[in-house]
Amino acid sequence: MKKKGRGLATIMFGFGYGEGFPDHSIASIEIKADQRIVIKTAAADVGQGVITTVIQIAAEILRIKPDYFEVIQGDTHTTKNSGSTSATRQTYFTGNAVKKAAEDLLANLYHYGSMEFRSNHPEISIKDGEIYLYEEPEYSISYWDLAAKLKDKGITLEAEGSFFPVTYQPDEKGQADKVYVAYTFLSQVIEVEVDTDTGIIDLLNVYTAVDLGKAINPKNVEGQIEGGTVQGLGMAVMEEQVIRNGRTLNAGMSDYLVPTSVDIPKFKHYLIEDQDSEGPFGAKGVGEPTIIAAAPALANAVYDAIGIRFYDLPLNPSKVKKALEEQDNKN
Amino acid sequence: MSDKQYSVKDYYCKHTTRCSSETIKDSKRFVGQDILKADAEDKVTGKAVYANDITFDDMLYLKVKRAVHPHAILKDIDTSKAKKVKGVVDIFTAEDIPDLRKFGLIIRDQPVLVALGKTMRYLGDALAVVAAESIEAAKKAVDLIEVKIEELEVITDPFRAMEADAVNIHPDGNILITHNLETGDVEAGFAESDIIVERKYQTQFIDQLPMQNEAGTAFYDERKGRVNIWAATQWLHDIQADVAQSLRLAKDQIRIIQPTIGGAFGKKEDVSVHIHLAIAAMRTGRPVKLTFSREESMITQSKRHPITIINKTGVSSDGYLKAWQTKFIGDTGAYASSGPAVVHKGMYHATGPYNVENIKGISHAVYTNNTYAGAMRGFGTTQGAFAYESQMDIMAHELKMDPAEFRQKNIYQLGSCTPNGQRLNHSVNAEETIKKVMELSGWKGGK
Amino acid sequence: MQIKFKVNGEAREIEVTPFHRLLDLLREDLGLTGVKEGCGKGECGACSVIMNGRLIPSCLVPAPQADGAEIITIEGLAEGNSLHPLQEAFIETGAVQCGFCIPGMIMAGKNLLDENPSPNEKEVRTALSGNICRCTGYTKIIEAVMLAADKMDSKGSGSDE
Amino acid sequence: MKQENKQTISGRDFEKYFQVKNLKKALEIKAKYEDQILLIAGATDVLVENYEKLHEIKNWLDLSRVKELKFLEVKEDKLILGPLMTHYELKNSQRLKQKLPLLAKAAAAVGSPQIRAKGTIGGNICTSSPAGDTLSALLALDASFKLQSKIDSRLVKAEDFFLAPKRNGLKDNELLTQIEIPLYPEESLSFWAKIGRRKALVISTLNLALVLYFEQGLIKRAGVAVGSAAPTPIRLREVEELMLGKSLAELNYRELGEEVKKRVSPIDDIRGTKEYRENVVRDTMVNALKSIEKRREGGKNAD
Repeated sequence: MKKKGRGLATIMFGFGYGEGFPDHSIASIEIKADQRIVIKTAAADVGQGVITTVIQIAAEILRIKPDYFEVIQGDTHTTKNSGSTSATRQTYFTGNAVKKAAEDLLANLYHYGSMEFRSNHPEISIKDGEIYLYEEPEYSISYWDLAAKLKDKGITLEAEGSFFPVTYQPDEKGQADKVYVAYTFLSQVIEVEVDTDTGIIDLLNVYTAVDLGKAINPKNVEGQIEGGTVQGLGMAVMEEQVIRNGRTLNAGMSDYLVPTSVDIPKFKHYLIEDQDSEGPFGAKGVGEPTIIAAAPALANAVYDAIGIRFYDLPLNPSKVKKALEEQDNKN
Repeated sequence: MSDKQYSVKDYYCKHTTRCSSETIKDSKRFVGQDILKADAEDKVTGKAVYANDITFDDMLYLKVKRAVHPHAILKDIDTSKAKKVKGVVDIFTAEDIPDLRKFGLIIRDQPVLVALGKTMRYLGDALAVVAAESIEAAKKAVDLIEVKIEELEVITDPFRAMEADAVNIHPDGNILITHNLETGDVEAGFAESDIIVERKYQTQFIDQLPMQNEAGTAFYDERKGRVNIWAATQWLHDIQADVAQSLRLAKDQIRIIQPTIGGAFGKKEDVSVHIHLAIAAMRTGRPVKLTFSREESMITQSKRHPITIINKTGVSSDGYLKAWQTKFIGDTGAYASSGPAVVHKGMYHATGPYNVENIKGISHAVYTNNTYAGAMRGFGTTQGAFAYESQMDIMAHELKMDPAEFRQKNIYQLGSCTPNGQRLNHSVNAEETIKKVMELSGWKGGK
Repeated sequence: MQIKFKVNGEAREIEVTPFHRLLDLLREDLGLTGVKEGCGKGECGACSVIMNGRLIPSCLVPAPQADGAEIITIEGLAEGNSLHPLQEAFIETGAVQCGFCIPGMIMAGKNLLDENPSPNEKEVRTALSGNICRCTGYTKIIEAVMLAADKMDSKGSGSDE
Repeated sequence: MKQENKQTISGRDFEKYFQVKNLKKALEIKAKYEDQILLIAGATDVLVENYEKLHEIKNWLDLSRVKELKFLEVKEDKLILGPLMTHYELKNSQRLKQKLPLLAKAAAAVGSPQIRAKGTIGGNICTSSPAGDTLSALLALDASFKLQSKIDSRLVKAEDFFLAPKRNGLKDNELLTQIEIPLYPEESLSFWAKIGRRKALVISTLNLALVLYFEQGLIKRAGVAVGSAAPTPIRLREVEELMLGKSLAELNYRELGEEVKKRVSPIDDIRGTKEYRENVVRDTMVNALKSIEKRREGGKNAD
């Protein structure tokens, strides 16, 4: 027999290393005469999209299409420390570092632009890679021409930005004024169907609402929600590296199972954007929070479906069936 | 020694990415738009270069001989038969590199190679590394390395590890780290509770299972005295520092270049291929490559911590949380890795996003002879949430209250205080997430 | 032993041994590193290529079995600078994260669309069920294949057999 | 070719690779090398089994080009199959779907689309894994295997072929050359289920095949077999006999489920517990009977 159920979980996640750890990110941006804007960051893009995120941030500040940007990434000898791609920190930390670098660069565009036009800052304007006189827009110079002119004078049109917020190490009772830079909140409702003959749990629908400050790239946020949730559901129903007496019994993908395309549920998302965080454009981190609610929401849904509470993960078919048999024998 | 010159440029400039705004609607604003991923085109055409895609002529293949027992003293290691395999260029053990220092993300407790008379603590520990002209020769040689050991008790779970008569896995004992959390008066909180629920939860070892296994390529630039390494990592400069200190080199002598990363989820925070590559590149003077098989990756590299969580919670009959006591015991396996940070981060989040005045918690990260546990997405809070959100539903059930309503009664608002005493002064929309998810899912309440 | 085969339309002749797999042959001998190895045991799909019109795991093909075969890898999809509709669709739907599974996924998508130019969602899911992705949760990958089917349909180039 | 042939490096034990084109040659080689040669066809099992040690294999016999071993024919009262038929070909064969939907369904559940395109039914049989997906179907359908050597051939019933996990009755000089499945004239309905920890690309925790042949509403013949529930895939003759001569209405499904449960001897492993397999095999048998009942009532379109 198949029994349906749904479960809710609400979670929070304090992101950044926190706890007083020196957590920072450094990035630089250079406008080159050959129509390239080069961002240098050591922030590792593991697929989540930090490269794209920092381009969007820099493009926004520098008022020019993303198409001109290149990101040079990941070389200990040409990029400075951007911290790790972990702790849900790159959008917040490297995003802010890039934003600061871009702001510095923008200010310098005004500065050198005003020298070019022999005018003061309020009289010039910047748009689509052009610096021009506000009243007489026919007087303009492109970023590239400006970079070329400055290069002749030995000046590089570049800027560095860093972001280094303070947190405090908790005392012996775990107390401190600020332990994490900020918190992301997320609620998820998961609908399942439990096959009482086989103990197999079908994943039907996942509804997610996430409080993330601002989505720099909504599609990429959706990708995080879907990917994180499927990992969380894997943890909930099938994943387990079985280590007995120090030896792994399932070291390989034939017996360490993760969900496939036919196992996954359908998704609906809602992004709550209050832009009230200290992250770039009010963004908070979203990578890790997306995995956290899935297992409890699923366990709560299974309880709703069959009235059995599970305390051990994963809820694999053997475990579920055993509990169903015990329930049967009691009744 | 090869006289060929290798250049970092061979595989450097390729990792530049461009971004397209072709599909965006409002060309003035770029934040908040679905800009196409800058690196996607390289990835859909097969042009993106991952560590294992990097090849040099004259390259040697490495293979690691790993521990033969999860907990044993290395008494003897004989590589003489292995060295006779045709195509084997070099085999090195700890005895060949006397000054090696241990490595590790937070605490440096992990040997690059287990030395004679020292202990192998899990099956991923490296005993020797073979460099050969072909991967087959390297495999064959690894099979011919003979090892003598003295077996020790294998500690399989943290509860055994904490018993007084359990053998110590590391010199300072088996409890790696303990943290406490206390605010308010938890006993007073329970005294004023109408319902008290106590439950024990257990989570499991999980592999992050990024699709790309650990892999790397390296060569030694003798002129600059520098090792160049291509290998995926989540934190370049930290790995650089750890590799350098373990080899007693200046940080500048280790250059790590990030190829495209085939997923990580926490697994690529730790050192994997890096130090062995550096040593082999320096010893042989030739480019070297080391790629883990899926099995090797699962046995050798970090896991999500299994955590035993005991939650005792008190709630008033009208549905307000009064007290929350919690205990986290995490199996951190053979080495510390991120363990010193993971388990208590879980505990710091033990109450979820709910107002509780009286909280008391303790967490232990405990060594065992299992594959070491480290970072994985959620970092202890994923395990914690399974416990607190199960607990919330159990309490709602006891109260005969809709689980969503019960959560909303207790949810953080602007100005709420976390168990750490951190006041939340901005961006707190936790309640809104519940309301929106109810709307989205058609949750009507009841129960 | 010497074998002859075609890769991405180009005839090749090469000396192989049976302990090398088609995967090794493509990656190491021919430099087609878009073909990925995720498990080596046919359990992840990252190494999928199309051989004689069928999607196969190149890690489970001893190299000599490729003799006389016609093989298409991810490198053979784009024509010059113009991407295959599947490649475009994967970019546009945001289906790409770390990218390691993507070449195999796209080949599985191509194999499906070659046989069934207008699949429904269930058919897409089934066709991709031998390819593991750990990043995306598949949702956008499924969307991408559906979108590619639409693109190919509207171009009237649905049948490229 | 620019790539230097590295044959001279040791660590490679390879000597011979025979890619034969006809059966006669294959049998000659098998007679000569006996167990000192590795047989491959689809290679999907063999390469997994030998991962990391392919270089240690001395001799290979590749049957994939023996055209005479790839066929599907209906001959009077039986369907005969060449062992080189892939799971993909079986799953898509209109004739098989019409004559023996049970086997087509089992073939469709093997591995993944990739594995089905390459793996063969002969490979599934010769690997003789207790979990082999097509094996329970073959057992329930009363299949026989033709085992041929250079000198002679013999026909072995599927239920006598599987001896132990990954061990079977093939002699060192024999090859599997044909699979024969009887086609009975009676109306038949079948059920096949694979129970796994996920919905695709998974090794069976359990599989069950049931086929019933009806004559005037009574069960004239029956086939019941299960996989992953004993050291080999097994056919349950005693359970079949309990159903013979009865109508569906006369059967007690739950009791028959218990009878199946009684006769399996599963183990605890990573894919499921012994207890799980026993209980699920019982409930799956009940479901199988219900499913057949439903289809008999509502016209007999196979699921």
